Amino acid sequence: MSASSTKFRVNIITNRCKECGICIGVCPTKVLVKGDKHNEHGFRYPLPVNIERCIGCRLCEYNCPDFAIFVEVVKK
Amino acid sequence: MVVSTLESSHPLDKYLRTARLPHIWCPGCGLGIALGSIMRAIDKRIKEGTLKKENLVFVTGIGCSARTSFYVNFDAAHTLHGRAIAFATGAKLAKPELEVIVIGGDGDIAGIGGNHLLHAAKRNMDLIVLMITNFVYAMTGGQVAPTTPLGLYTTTTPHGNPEPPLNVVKVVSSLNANYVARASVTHPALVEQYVYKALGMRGFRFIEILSTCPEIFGRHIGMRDPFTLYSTLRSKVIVKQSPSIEESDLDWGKGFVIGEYLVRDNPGYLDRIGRGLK
Amino acid sequence: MRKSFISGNIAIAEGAITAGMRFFAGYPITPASDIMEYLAERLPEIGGVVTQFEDEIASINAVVGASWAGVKSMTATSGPGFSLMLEALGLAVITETPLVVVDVMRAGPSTGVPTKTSQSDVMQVRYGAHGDYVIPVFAPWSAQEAYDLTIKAFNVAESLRTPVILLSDAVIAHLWESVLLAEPGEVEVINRKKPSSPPDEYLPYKPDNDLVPPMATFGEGYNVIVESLIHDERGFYRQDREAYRNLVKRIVNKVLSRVDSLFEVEAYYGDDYKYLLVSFGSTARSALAAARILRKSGIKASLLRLKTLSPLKLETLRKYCDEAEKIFVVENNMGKLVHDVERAAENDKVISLPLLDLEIPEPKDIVEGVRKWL
Amino acid sequence: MKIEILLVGRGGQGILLLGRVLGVAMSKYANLYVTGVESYASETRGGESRVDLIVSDKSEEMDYVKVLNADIALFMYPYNLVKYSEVLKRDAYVFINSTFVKEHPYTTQKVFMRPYNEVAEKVAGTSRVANMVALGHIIAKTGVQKAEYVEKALKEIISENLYDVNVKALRAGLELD
Repeated sequence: MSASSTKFRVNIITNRCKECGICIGVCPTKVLVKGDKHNEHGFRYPLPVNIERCIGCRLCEYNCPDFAIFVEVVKK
Repeated sequence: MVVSTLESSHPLDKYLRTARLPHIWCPGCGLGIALGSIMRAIDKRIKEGTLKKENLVFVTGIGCSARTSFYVNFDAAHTLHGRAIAFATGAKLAKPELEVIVIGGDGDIAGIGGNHLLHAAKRNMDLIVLMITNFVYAMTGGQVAPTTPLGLYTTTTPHGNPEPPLNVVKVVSSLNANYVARASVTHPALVEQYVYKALGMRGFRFIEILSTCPEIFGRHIGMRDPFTLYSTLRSKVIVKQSPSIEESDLDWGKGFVIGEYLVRDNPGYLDRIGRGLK
Repeated sequence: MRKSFISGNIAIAEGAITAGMRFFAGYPITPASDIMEYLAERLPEIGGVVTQFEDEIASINAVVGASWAGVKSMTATSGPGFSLMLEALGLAVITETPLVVVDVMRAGPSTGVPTKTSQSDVMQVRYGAHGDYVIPVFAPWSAQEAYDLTIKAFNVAESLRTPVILLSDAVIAHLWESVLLAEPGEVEVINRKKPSSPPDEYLPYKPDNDLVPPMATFGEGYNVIVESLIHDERGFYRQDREAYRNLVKRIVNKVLSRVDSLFEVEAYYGDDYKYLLVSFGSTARSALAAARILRKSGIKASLLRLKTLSPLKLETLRKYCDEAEKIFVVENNMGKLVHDVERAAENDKVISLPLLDLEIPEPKDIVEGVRKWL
Repeated sequence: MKIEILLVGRGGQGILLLGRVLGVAMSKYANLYVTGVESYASETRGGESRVDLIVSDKSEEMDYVKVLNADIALFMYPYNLVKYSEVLKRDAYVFINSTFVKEHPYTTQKVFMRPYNEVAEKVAGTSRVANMVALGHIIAKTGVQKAEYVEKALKEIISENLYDVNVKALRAGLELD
């Protein structure tokens, strides 16, 4: 799944997520929150509910151990 | 929040055997962070034309870290416990145009494989060795490792680890390596930076990457929550530009100094036997 | 062909060079060291590499790595070093890596008598590593055969993608003999099969009909996986019985199915005999001398010499044993090959002559051993 | 034709080189089948040093690699002379370096006692080539090999700067009575 602001898109490959919570913890602007839906392996992946706050720092992407999250710049 | 389905793929997917994902590592394991950072360094080198994808070979031994060879979409070898450096040395000597990267845990590289590490560093063998330190034997269930802190409970030191940890950075620095650095998965940009730099060098290049093992090590120290362990490690990491080797002790109490301990450009083993590429 | 007067160890080195070996890794050990010393001089002159490693473990692992880098590779050692190499020998088996390991036998167990000969490693070279496998083992009895069988060892290793053992001993190592060395093109040299499929379709462990997978190596763009775990045709780790059986049975059968070409024996006085001596390696030379002495005194003895110790073709052994009234298995150990001969022949006909000498056994010791049973 | 040759000396006397030169001459240049076994004590200098050469024009005659019935024997030093009498043929040619061996137990054999060290010293200025004097003497008296082939073998094996002194010694051996 993905969510976009006018500047950035946060993509989550939900079935790779293992619910470690590191992305939520390292995000400096609290874009991500713990989700309530389980993926096919039984893990609750995060949701970028506050996507409009995203500053594109990619800390979530760089710190995700599971290659499950990445950030794109939205092209105008 | 406008939610839509995924349209693009992860920027590192081209270097990963995505059919094998999700990987086997536990939730919050730092290995994936380390691997991602290594891949971004490689990506940068490939994009700028200073590394050919087909020339890169990953060699691993046995252990959690060694499983990186499962997931990299390059030539890869998952060999024997402790023997990755020896295997890698053979491959590099036989075909010097290869860029051979060894990845292993501290048990694999500095425990059972310690002698090969010493001798590869001694001969300044043209290899990159990335030792991922998680302070414990994780794959076998939490036994004491070369880097386990003094006094810590493990399954084989139930009365507390009586041995101080091995400072591998210091050991390798005392030999003939061209590059010795310590990084941490809590600082992935630095992992990427050091690996990128090592890829442009010759001779023996060694990077210790401190990592988090919440499932086993975290449990032993009461930090099973991945982010708790991650942020604790992060708080203990002290980044320095050119740290002195005297600051390199692996001490949970005092914290860990990361940075580039040693950078030089001595002839590598291949140069010395007339098989260098330059 | 050019004639030379060289030692068995040098003959092995020359055979490896003729076969195309260009990477040697080793650790000094008596009585094998001069193979490495000779190659250290010769190999760099023809574009090869010789490196002395920190131990035998590193040596054989480097050989596996070099073979995966596309270069024919070898190591040489003696019993104690071979013991250290066993784990990586298993790695070579499961990853189907072509390589040759030379074991120049010396007296053991343990450090034993380093400078003296023995034939005690028969079991170790065939069965030493854990897990199920069969690998070819060849045992020369002369410097010429050390040369010829080294070439054969490489050809078999490359064509079957398997480690192959050349089992020599301290006597063969250091005897100097007339040897005909081949010029390029004078002997057949086999190289491993390369894949014909493009990289995105290539499966590193998918065999052809001959049970041997084509082998892409490092740096060719095939993203090969060298996998020490049980794996499927893609090289992916599998823990299920089906994958386990597929892999292990194929690795065993690719060797066993070639037993006809792999198993070689030579018979001396094989047309008319009552007593059959069975031997191999340097001891077979004493056994041949003993057979001659016995025949001179009217005792119809013959010699069957095994050039191959694995895989064995029991039918062939049986054919020779059936003709004999008694079979004497002559070996310089406490009795190893005798177990195989007992499987091939009627048990009560087989007599073990374990010589356990430190030198090449003297013919008279064998003659006496035989006479006791007549 | 099968010939067994036993060469015995003290480590450092060049017995192994002697055996190697004769072996190459017979194998490579005379086209015979040759097996040579070298044995020596673990000390580099001083222990007994021995070469067994088995020679034949037929490959099928080659079997056991050690000398059991010597046709030719050389003793450069008084090691185990009594023991070796067991492996000498009755009519064997026996060459003895009288520089070191003063007495011997051989009675039926054709025995030649010459001071190889002194001869070497005299003709080549060094006793280190006594081995070549002995080799020359052996081939002259037994005819086991042509001097021409032995010189070729010597040229092949020995480093260039030592060739002259060695060949001088060899030729002096050929002239010994």
